[in-house]
Amino acid sequence: MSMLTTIVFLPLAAMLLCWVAPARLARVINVVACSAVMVLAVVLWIQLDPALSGYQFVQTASWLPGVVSEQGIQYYVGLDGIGLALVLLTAFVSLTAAIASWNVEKQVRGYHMMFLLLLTGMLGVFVALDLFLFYVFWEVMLLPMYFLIGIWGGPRRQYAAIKFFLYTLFGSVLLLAGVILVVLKTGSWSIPEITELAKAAVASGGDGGILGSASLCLAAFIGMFIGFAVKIPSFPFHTWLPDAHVEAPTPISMILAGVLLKMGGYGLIRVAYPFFPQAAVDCGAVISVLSAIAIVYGAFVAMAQTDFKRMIAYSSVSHMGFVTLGLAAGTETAINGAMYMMLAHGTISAMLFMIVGVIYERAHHREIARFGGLAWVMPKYFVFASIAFFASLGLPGGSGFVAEITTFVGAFDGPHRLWAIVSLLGVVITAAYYLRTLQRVYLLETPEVYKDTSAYPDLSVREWVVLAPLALVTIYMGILPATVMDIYKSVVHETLVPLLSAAGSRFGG
Amino acid sequence: MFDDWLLHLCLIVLAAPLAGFCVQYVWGRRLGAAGAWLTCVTMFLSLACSVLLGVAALSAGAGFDVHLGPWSWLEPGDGAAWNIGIRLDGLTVVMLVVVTLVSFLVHVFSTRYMEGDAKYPLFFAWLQMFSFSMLVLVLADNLLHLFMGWELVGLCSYKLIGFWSEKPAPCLAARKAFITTRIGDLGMMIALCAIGTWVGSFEFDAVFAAAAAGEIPDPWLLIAGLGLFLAAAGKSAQLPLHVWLPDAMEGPTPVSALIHAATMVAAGVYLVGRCAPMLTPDVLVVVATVGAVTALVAGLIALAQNDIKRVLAYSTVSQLGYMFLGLGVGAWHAGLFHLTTHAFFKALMFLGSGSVIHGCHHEQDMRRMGGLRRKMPITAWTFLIGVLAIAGVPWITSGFFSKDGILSGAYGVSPVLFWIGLGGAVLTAFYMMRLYVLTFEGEPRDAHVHDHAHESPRAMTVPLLILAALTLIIGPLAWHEILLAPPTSVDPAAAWGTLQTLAQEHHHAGVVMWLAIAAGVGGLALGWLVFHIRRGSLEALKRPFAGLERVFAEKFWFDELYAAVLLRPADALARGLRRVDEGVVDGLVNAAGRSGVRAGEASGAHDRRVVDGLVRLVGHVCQGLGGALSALQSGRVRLYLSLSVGLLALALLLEHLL
Amino acid sequence: MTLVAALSIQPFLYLSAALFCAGLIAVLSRRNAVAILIGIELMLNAANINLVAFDRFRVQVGDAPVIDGQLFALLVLAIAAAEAAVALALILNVFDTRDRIDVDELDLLKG
Amino acid sequence: MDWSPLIPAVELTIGILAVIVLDLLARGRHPWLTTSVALLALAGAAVSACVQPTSGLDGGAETLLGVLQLDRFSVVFTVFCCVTGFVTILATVRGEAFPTPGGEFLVLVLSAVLGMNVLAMSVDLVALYLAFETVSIAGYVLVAMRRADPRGNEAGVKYVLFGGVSSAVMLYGLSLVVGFAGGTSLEALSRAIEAGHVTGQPLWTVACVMVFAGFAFKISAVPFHFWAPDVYAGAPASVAGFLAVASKAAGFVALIRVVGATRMGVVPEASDPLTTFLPDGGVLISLIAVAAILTMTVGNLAALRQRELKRLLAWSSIAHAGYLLLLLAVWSEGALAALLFYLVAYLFMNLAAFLIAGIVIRERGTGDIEALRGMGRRNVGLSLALAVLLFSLTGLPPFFGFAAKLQLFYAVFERGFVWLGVIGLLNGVVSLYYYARVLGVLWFQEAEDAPVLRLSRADALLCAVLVVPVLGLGLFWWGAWDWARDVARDLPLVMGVR
Repeated sequence: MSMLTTIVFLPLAAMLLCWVAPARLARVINVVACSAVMVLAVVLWIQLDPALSGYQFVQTASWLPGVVSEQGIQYYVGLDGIGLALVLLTAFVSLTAAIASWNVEKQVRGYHMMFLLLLTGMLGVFVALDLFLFYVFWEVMLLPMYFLIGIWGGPRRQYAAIKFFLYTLFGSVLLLAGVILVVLKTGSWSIPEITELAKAAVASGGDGGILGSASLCLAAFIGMFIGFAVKIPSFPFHTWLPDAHVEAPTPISMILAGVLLKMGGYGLIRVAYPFFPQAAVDCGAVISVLSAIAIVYGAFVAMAQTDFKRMIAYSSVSHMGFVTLGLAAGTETAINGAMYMMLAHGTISAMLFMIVGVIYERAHHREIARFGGLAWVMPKYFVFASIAFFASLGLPGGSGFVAEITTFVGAFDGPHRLWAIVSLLGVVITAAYYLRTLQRVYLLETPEVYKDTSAYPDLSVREWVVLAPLALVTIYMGILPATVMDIYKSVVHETLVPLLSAAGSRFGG
Repeated sequence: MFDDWLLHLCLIVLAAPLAGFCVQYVWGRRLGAAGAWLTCVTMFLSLACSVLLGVAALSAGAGFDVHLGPWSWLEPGDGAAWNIGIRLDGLTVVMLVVVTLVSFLVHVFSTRYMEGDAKYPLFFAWLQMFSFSMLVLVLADNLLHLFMGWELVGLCSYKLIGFWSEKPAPCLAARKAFITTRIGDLGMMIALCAIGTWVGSFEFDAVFAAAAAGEIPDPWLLIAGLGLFLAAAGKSAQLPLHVWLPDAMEGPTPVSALIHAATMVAAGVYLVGRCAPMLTPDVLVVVATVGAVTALVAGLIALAQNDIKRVLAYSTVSQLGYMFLGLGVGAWHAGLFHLTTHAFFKALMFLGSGSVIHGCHHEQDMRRMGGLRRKMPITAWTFLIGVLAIAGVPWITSGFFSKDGILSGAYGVSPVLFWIGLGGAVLTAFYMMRLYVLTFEGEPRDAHVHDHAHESPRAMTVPLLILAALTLIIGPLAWHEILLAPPTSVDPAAAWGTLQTLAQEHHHAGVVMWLAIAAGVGGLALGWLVFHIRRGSLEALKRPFAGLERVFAEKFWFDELYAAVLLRPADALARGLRRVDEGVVDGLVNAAGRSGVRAGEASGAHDRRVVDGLVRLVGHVCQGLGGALSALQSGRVRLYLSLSVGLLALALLLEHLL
Repeated sequence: MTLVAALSIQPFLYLSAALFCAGLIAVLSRRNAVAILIGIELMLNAANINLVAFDRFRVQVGDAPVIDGQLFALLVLAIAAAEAAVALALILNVFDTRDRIDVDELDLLKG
Repeated sequence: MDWSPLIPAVELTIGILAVIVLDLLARGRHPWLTTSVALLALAGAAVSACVQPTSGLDGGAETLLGVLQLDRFSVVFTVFCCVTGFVTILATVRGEAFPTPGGEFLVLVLSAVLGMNVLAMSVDLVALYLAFETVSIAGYVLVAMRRADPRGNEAGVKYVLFGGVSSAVMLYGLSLVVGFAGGTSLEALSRAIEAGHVTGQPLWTVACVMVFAGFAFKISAVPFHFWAPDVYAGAPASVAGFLAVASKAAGFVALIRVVGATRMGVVPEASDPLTTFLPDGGVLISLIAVAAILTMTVGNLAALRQRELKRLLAWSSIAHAGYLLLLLAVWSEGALAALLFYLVAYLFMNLAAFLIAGIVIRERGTGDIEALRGMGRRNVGLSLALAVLLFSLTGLPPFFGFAAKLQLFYAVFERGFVWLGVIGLLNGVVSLYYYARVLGVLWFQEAEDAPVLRLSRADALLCAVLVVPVLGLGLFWWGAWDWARDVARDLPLVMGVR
């Protein structure tokens, strides 16, 4: 059995194990499974040859032969740099989240089973190379998420869960429509094959694309884009995010922000853009505008939030705007930056949500206005908080800086320069709201309430173990970005960029 | 071989404070005073190495320009290579020495000044971090690398201004500083984008070459230049971004001395000096004008301040203005030399003020001081030297040489700027003398303060003496042709044409010099006269200028203006957008909610808000239709039948029509 | 040449249409379940008239007379009877519980 | 002459008689006896339907007296209905319906199945109508089985009146069709149309619309859906399931035959997918297309507001009828296969859903959704089963419902009707909302007082038998799909022509 299959289904096996094992062992199983996944991911990292742009560790197995095409739907998994980067991210964030879940009390077994199922779904999405398989994993991941928010969430959990579910399904069906169209016209379920076809179509110079009609391509692309944009979530499909985050339990927020949002970007990079380069280029302007809006608007809305967690949720909206901005620009630098932003944001936002969780556990509220002076009560906690904040607002030494500067330079290079400049504003606003929050929550006089150290102890071991690795990775990614970017650079260089530039050049971008 | 030497020295220069930071940050509490002295040692180490580098530079002779590295940092694609590397030339070396020296002295000074503070170790940790970041900035051989140091010093400045962040004022000041400079950084980012786009490498020489070769298309070279200057203006507190610096005085005085007088604020000047070759004439005009205006305006504001540190802060702003003026008019050399001299005498005066504040138990209001010279002679005399230097008293003080250079440069280029500068010079001398007199001369105005005042301990006075000495002796270095030698690629002629060379000749002869001297000495004398001899009739003298004084005291209402034009609107916008976001087109939604049948109990409250805004509208419509449909489902079988048959007939009709 | 032969099919169709409409109107207008049933019967018989008429007036294919139309009509009668029987049974059933058979009162089930 | 096609029918008839006789003799003392006989009859019918040789592939399938045609299509549906009847009987015996279902109940189920069996085979309007009515009449009585229950009675009356009217309308339509066809056999009709007798005849339009009314009633499609919610709500859950699955399926079979015969079935593929909205295949097809959209939308929207489990399922089954109609509207071989495939998925999902509804009603005494409160904690197995079913009904992977939907929409897109497909897909989103609400009550809402449901082993077993395929076929549906395609290939899109 290949590595990938192992890594994907290992959590599933662990889930079944949880089912039979006594409930008190569930969390142990979860952590062990996540660590195992992490180890496997690292092994993959070591073994994967970054020079090759093609898929590695490929495993195919006949699954539903004859559906549409001769070969039909396959069990077809493989990994390239982009996938690997995100698998690493998933494994890492999930591990920290699993540790963060250590103190879940309600329906422990169910919780950890759902958690593991979710993990399988996420990993599956990143390794699936068959459209059907991709879609199945994509949806499978919704179900546990729905329950995790709905059962273990906050007071308005049912509303948040249904909202999350509805939104994402809305996106998914548009995605499905696109998938059906693609499969219908190309007669293949295999993502690499279809990508090749798209290459050929662009090369051939006809404007038909893989669907044989430009307008159809455009429609399909828009459908798919919306499908993924809901996940990212890019303006104006973002309103599910704050509620989902606010209601979800801390570890789930970490995963939600750390991994789930990335699946949208991944979908764009792996499916929407390669399949419809022409349409993508044509939509570039619109997408850039949306991204610029997301960045600035998200930052502004975050600035006005009174709820700590909501604030951070909106900062996610703002930061994920860089991903679409970079993709829309279509230059190699920009796309690399967008990818990097996904990884950076994955770790940073996970950290931020953990930080909110830490204080929420102690104070049982998230009202920014009611906090103050926590730095003097919980100095260690404050250290991590400031690392996360400054990394997120793009200070050098943190991963956010690399992502932002790369995306900016790349996007500036692209056809939609104006919007790159507009989105620069986001940087200042981001600084503004982070510093304001930092001051209101951690600085100034400590209110009497928070002074008693028994109710407000500094970080527990569990929290240390969660936060420290995240912080280290964040800083590492800020200081030695090349080591991370090399994972996926060649793929972007050899698959995505040629397509887009070819498509762009033909119609003058 | 030689390069390896340099490399190792540079690495020590960088590593020492970084190590100091880590140690202090992690074990600071345990180390206590020892930790503080340890940081002094690390600083001294990097000072020593910097000096060695300086010696190396001198021995290497003219045209000393060494590149270490570059080491690949990131290759973001499109064949671009973003490296980090070290560039050693006269400018770098001088900056290195200045930074490490002042930093070292400030460390020593702080060991006593900060005594008894709850966060004593943290203070030194951040001082170390700052020194490190500043050195990174100075050593950088490319813009991106420089930008990282640039942002990091911003962080340290934030941390140190807000060192006492239990109190609101320091918090706000710190935030203001960070965000204001961040606004400036937008310019830098645009410049980076432009360079990254058309040059692909941020390495200075590559960029200059590209700029010279016109590889950067027309508007963007100008924009990039302006962007760089915007960033510089942010860091160096030039109009209109100067507002943060005075507030930054909320930080501990040593910080003000190190960061907000000697080094960080000078980074802007350094940046413009470094990038001078890529600045188009138009940009230089802007630089010079902004500098001159800032020099004047800040001077005027300084006149009416009573907080000893604020006066110094505004004088800093105005001196920085001089530096930009110098760079702008092509008196590149003089500008950067002024940076150097200013670093020493302003650090001297800040530490002096610190000593005063320390001696007076944290009293900062000059109106409650006076006659302190007898109480703290060393502080007073050293301070006086600083005053003389900043006023540019000829031949004995370094300030004279640099300022004179700048003025003559200006004179050679544009009389207007020259006269503005001269006016600024008079003001400087005048208010510095005011400061000195109010603080040290005359009879004490507050018995309590005066009685408890005492000379500061040696750890604080020694740095003062050293700085005073330096202030006096570095003047002759003024025209050293290796240190601070203009980068080869600067072509002043390009900037202001032949006038520039004229300026070079004029620099210390002729009318300009005498005017400058007159301005300095005259200002001092006037100040002495007004505030010391005739102080009895001071009020009478002031009366005609009451209106003006108000304007100056209110700092031209810059803060109020920004609050009204930027901050409040931004907040309002944010709140507005939030409202928009939480219920996009709420009106529509509610309308739909009303028109549609109300959601059933089962579906509960959340049905009415299935999803936000427009999406929620869809939810409402669905709910409404659903309600309507189940309302049709009245249970009346005849109604059903009529509906069915009716619809069938309708279908028939349509079939027939279509 | 019988009388029928002289006639065209139209009158039969008009008759059946009229009958059908009558039945429909009865169904839609009457509140009494039994009346509705009667309406239904009318409609069914309208259909029967059609069937028979068509059968009669169809151009004979081949020599053997195909009578499936009439057959159909007969079966319809049977079915109509069965249906009526069941319906009446059910209506009676309701009548037991509440001694009216006004269909408009049957609204336990709605929404 | 080969009478073998009648074997299942005969078996069923024997079963009916046997049950009657036994019931008389045993006077309901040994309900298990009659029940097992009935089950036996159904099983036998199913088996013999499977084993008997089918004609078909060779085009002009042989017919019995030109009235009944035996092809794999009809076989499949016979089996389909037998299975449904089987489950229904079991569910009723254990379900909430009545203490012990008397013989009459069994007789009615059997005769309904008999009717469906004939309906599936009939290629003649007479037979078709006969079978149709047999099914209906049996259904009327089944609904009102519980004589003491006013709701049941009311449902029965509504059902019979509504059914009577619609069948009368249909019959009138049929009579006109006969007129056009000059014969009652579908071949005749097909020939007549081929000869162009109907072209440009307004009366033909009338006929089509009226005939469609009858089918619309059977499959509860707009605008003849009104009866469904009330009747399902009034009837025992198991019976509701029977109506929702079996008689709907029967309706579709008949509809397929008729559409096939009217030869307007050959729908031209949409040339420009983005501008074509409705298939253009003559009166009947466009009627069906419109009805399909209306049906799924109305069903889903109305379901949003339901508070009772059976009503909710009723509306959702209406919506599913809409999806199925979509397939008839695009009318291609793939579409027929998908229809078959979807019906199979539909069978499992709905029978199971109604079964669980029945159990809940039996235990809690109310079919209100609120009755599920807190079940997630107590009856984990049942709740999981329900979750699977509802997700599958929504059409989420990895469940059977998704595979079916995928094939369904694939067929629609294949013919180039992108918009029809998108509307259908979006309808799926709407449907998620009410299914998810049920799950929300089931899992997210705490109820300390709610007791555990008593779940007999047989209930559990039946549930499992129905739910496992929903899981298994969700991931490995290749076999089922392949089979569906074969069967569909047997069925000529256009009667007589291959």
